Amino acid sequence: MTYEATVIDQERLTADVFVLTLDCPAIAKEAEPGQFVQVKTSNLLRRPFAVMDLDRAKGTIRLGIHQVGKGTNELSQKRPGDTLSLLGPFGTGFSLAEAKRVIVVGGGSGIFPLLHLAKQAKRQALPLTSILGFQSRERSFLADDFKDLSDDLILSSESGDMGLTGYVTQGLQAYLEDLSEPTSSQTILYSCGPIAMLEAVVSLAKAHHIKSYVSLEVRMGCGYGVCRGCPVDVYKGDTIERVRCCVEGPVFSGETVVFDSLRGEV
Amino acid sequence: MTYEATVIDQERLTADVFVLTLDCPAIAKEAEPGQFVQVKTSNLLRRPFAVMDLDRAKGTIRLGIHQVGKGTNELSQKRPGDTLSLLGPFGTGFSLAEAKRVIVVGGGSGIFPLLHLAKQAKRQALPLTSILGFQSRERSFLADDFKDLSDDLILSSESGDMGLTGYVTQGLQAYLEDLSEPTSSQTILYSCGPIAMLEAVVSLAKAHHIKSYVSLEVRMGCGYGVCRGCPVDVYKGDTIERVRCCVEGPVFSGETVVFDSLRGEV
Amino acid sequence: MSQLNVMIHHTTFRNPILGASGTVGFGRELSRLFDVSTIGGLVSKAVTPQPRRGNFAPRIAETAQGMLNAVGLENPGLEQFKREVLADFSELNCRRIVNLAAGSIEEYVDLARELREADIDGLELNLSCPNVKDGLSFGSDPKQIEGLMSRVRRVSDKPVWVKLTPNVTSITDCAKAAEAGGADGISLINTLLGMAIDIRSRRPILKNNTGGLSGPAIKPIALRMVHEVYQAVSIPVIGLGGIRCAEDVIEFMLAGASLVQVGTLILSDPATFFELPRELDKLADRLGVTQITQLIGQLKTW
Amino acid sequence: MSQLNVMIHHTTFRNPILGASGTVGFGRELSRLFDVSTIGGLVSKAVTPQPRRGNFAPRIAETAQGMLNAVGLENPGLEQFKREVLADFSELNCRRIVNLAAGSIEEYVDLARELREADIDGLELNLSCPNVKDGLSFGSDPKQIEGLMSRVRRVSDKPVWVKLTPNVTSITDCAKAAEAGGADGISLINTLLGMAIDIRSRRPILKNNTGGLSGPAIKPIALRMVHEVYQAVSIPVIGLGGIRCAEDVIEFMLAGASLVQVGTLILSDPATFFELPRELDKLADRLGVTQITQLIGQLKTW
Ligand SMILES: Cc1cc2nc3c(=O)[nH]c(=O)nc-3n(C[C@H](O)[C@H](O)[C@H](O)COP(=O)(O)OP(=O)(O)OC[C@H]3O[C@@H](n4cnc5c(N)ncnc54)[C@H](O)[C@@H]3O)c2cc1C
Ligand SMILES: Cc1cc2nc3c(=O)[nH]c(=O)nc-3n(C[C@H](O)[C@H](O)[C@H](O)COP(=O)(O)OP(=O)(O)OC[C@H]3O[C@@H](n4cnc5c(N)ncnc54)[C@H](O)[C@@H]3O)c2cc1C
Ligand SMILES: Cc1cc2nc3c(=O)[nH]c(=O)nc-3n(C[C@H](O)[C@H](O)[C@H](O)COP(=O)(O)O)c2cc1C
Ligand SMILES: Cc1cc2nc3c(=O)[nH]c(=O)nc-3n(C[C@H](O)[C@H](O)[C@H](O)COP(=O)(O)O)c2cc1C
Ligand code: FES
Ligand code: FES
Repeated sequence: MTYEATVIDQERLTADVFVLTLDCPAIAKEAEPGQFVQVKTSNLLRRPFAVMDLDRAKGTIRLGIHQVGKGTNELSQKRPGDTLSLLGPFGTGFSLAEAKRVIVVGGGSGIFPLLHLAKQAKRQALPLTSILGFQSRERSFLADDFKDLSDDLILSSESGDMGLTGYVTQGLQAYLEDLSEPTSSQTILYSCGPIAMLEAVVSLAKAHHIKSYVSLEVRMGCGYGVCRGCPVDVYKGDTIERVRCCVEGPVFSGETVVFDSLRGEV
Repeated sequence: MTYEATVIDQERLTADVFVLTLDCPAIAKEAEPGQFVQVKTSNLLRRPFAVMDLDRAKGTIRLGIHQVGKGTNELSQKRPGDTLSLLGPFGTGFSLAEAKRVIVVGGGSGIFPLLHLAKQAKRQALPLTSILGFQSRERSFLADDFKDLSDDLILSSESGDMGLTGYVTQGLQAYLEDLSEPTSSQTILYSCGPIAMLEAVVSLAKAHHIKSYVSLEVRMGCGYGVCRGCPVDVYKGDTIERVRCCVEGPVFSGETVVFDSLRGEV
Repeated sequence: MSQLNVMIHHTTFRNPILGASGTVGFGRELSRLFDVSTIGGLVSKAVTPQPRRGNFAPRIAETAQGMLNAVGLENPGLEQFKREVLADFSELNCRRIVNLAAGSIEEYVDLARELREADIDGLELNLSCPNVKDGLSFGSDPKQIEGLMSRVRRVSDKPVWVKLTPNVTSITDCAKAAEAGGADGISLINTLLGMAIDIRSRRPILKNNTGGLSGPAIKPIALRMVHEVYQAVSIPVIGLGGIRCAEDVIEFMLAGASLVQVGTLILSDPATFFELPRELDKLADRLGVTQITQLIGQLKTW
Repeated sequence: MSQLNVMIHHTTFRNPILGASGTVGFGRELSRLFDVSTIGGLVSKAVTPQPRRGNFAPRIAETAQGMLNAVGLENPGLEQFKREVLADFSELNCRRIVNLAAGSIEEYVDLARELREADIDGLELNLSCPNVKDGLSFGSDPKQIEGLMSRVRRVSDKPVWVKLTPNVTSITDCAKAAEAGGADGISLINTLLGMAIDIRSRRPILKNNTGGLSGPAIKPIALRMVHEVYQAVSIPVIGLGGIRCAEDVIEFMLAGASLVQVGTLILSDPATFFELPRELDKLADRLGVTQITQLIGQLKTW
């Protein structure tokens, strides 16, 4: 589970988003969509990142990284030939087992894990709708990749200079309202993004009787289950159970997540 | 006093000694032999290094660095084009004002500040004897530079594979025993190295009635006089005065240093 | 090859390196990924009388060479622990210590009594949790520590270590009280109470507002306390706080620790933790130490 | 441009950033190299009744994002301070606080009395030095703190800040005692007692064996204590411990600090210290804070 990965490529997507391609056959072999790796920086705790993409044949994985602080800034300095220590892959990812049609809904850096999932859906020939939200055209990324994979692509931007104006949830709402009854029962929605967005997405999905899965970003100590630093409250029937985001998650059935318990997480 | 210096060159002298050439005109202009700079690493406190050499015209300085721990290991990774934050130059260095003849005695990394001094002595056309001690030939450095500058060069090695066998003090003792009375009164000895070596050097110099100056390496907080982290006890007449290594030193008149107060420093 | 084994209160540890409470769970995840027979032992997550859900997220905040945690003693509670966890924990091929936390002396005594027959190598009483009853921390009142320990002593023959909080004026008073009460060892230190703030939301990062500081940042404090306590008591000291490498282990042993525990390191670098005994062996060799126990308390103060 | 000035006990500080005792000497070196009119003030090195030579070298040891110091209060003593240092110190173009340390209540009172007429902006009583007389630290006994402060109060009209040691079980008890004694402000925190060990020599690195831990490592502890004390007293809190940037300053102010002090940073990066007020201004602007005092104590706990 501990690997020394070599940086193969560093590609900048926007002013504060970049992609690292890493040589790491062991993780490339195993990682499922929605699983994540723990990356070492000069800070004390590792940083969790979803495996955004992988190439089993080449033995490479790609991480999409949003620069938000010390650790991600340091990672943005990595260049081909540098090495990185990784733990993983960890967590319970997305499952396409029950899906006949797929909607992915992503906001900001929540878009990264969805690429891996979208590719999987494509491989399984599942009809795919991608609904992605950005701040503006300038800050958008991966839209072309999703375009190639999706039957339907709905973009939105808060600034209004790309696609629909407003939050990603508006795109979703419009889409869901157009959806016919029989379709919705075969459709599963997968989402990742800020907690507030996920809460809205889940409630829209519920309103339209669509099953949803969300990937949560909770601050983590270990990432592999020993510290209980990453609690997520989920409904199990009538009771609430507290489970670990890093092992039982990060992907949870949307309806079961007690979002109120997560105020304070981003 | 705060400068951003660019690394011009990194030259390895032995397995654990290297030289950094830095572009830093302001320090190159000012630094006297024996003065030091405070170099920033990723550690909390800066690391003090003597200015080993400088080129006023080019605006460059050279630091000779012995790799002994976290900070010096980090500095060994610096390459041309990298920048380093420096404070300095600090301290009271060596003075050649009263010297008619010069002996420099250096052990290990204590040799670095003496190069700057030897060059100054050469410029002032002062007769120069250099007595340098190393662990072995393989671990020796700068011997050729001193050869070019010195009228007399006495090398020693603990392993015995270069020059005299044993400590640098044995070379010094042999040299002093050969010295004629009139010469010794015009001669000033300058030394830098481990505390134990300096103590022995000073006592030899005293025994031969030669004035000595020693440069001390005491653990420092600031390097410029505000924290009182670097005490050195010196005799002032009959009393002992406690002064700062970083401001009143690092160079002190050998006879005045109370070496007993420094047990625990390297 | 140095001799790494350490014997205290008739228990032999194959080496002095244990995993600290709260950072190894109940051993399940680690024993699946690593060979626990390379380390000296594991100290379980705290077990409390009743199940505890702990605090809400966020429970973790990073600081300069440290981290704050406010897990809030999440654990299944004694009954479920005995029913579903203890058997696996007992089977771990290393020394197994169960960490206990409670809100009153009676509860600690109950916990210890209930584990009297368990197949484990000892108990560690975590005295850092705030006593809700009278607003005082158990861990900061020597009288309570002695009373508590002597009551526990009466119900259990297992080795009992008392784990002290560093948030006190005099750690030696607390340690002496534990010894007077019959403790077999003193574990220190637990975390220092701290806070981290997000200037944009103007809120503490932790939902619990405050949390416990661990990691390299606290090592100098831990070393000082181990040194002080080693001189004040004659029972073994188990040292921890910020250990990341074999040098750190030796520093703690010189200061007086018979055993050490490793906490925060396990979160970021579990493999390094499991390699520590080997690194310790190599370093001891380089230092010419043939028996690791020769280091205990050998610090020469000025 | 935000308003950075802060007024407490009728003294206006042009901004809330001061240099901490022990890391600015008596202002001489810094005022030669930098323009002290950019900062809020400087707190002098501790002045004691008699001259003190302090401890032997080594006095400094580095730790993970921290440092230990055992300077041992080296200073010229009150008489020489008044004769040779005070005039220059008084001329500094920023607020000037004199830090005082002594071994008994009487000595503190004498120091304060002797500086009654001095042209300075206040006194800071450093209560962290061990009281050799009865083995207790002044700083850890609320009764002594109150007694000491009320005696000092009677002899001096100058603003008096009491600087507390964090090495105590209850920082709020100490702060409340200082307030009850008539203090005008509470400075916290001083350093945490720690130790660093050289495994080769098997000796403490510091000749004094132990030393005071400062720097970023201790910031979480300092923030927690400032927050606790802010809620417990109604006099201003002066916060310090590990501050390195404008964000840190704002964290301390949100936790309850009216002013902050910067210590260890000045040793490594004096220029950064003198730029802090400007950085604070910029950050306050970005956060939409027009008056820096609007931040004081505005932490919203969960
Ligand atoms: C399962 C999972 C998958 C993730 N996948 C991605 C991804 O693919 N791409 C991406 O850009 N980001 C992802 N994130 C978020 C990413 O981990 C944080 O942005 C990153 O840790 C910030 O580190 P920093 O040092 O730059 O920020 P700082 O703010 O300096 O970090 C301080 C501390 O807070 C933690 N932290 C800060 N933000 C977050 C966050 N949003 N979630 C969890 N911890 C946080 C850090 O890990 C660190 O411990 C993921 C998070 C989780 C939990
Ligand atoms: C005035 C002066 C001039 C010096 N000039 C040179 C020089 O030209 N070339 C050279 O190689 N070395 C020189 N040194 C010694 C050099 O500063 C140390 O070797 C260096 O600080 C070690 O840093 P580190 O992080 O690698 O070691 P670590 O052991 O990891 O350092 C830990 C701490 O101890 C301090 N420390 C360790 N060794 C020394 C030492 N010998 N003296 C002072 N502080 C120490 C460090 O600065 C740091 O704060 C000089 C020291 C002084 C005081
Ligand atoms: C996430 C986390 C949870 C912890 N939980 C417990 C606990 O349940 N019981 C306990 O006695 N100590 C607990 N601790 C404290 C550690 O056992 C240890 O005393 C402390 O972290 C210092 O060691 P370190 O710096 O090596 O981490 C916990 C520490 C962490 C980081
Ligand atoms: C070298 C040094 C000397 C100090 N001397 C004193 C002192 O004389 N009086 C005092 O009250 N505090 C003294 N302190 C403590 C600081 O004023 C401050 O409380 C502490 O260092 C925490 O702040 P920091 O983390 O910003 O350094 C000293 C600190 C250092 C590093
Ligand atoms: S992060 Fe440690 S249990 Fe999930
Ligand atoms: S190192 Fe600070 S006074 Fe000399």
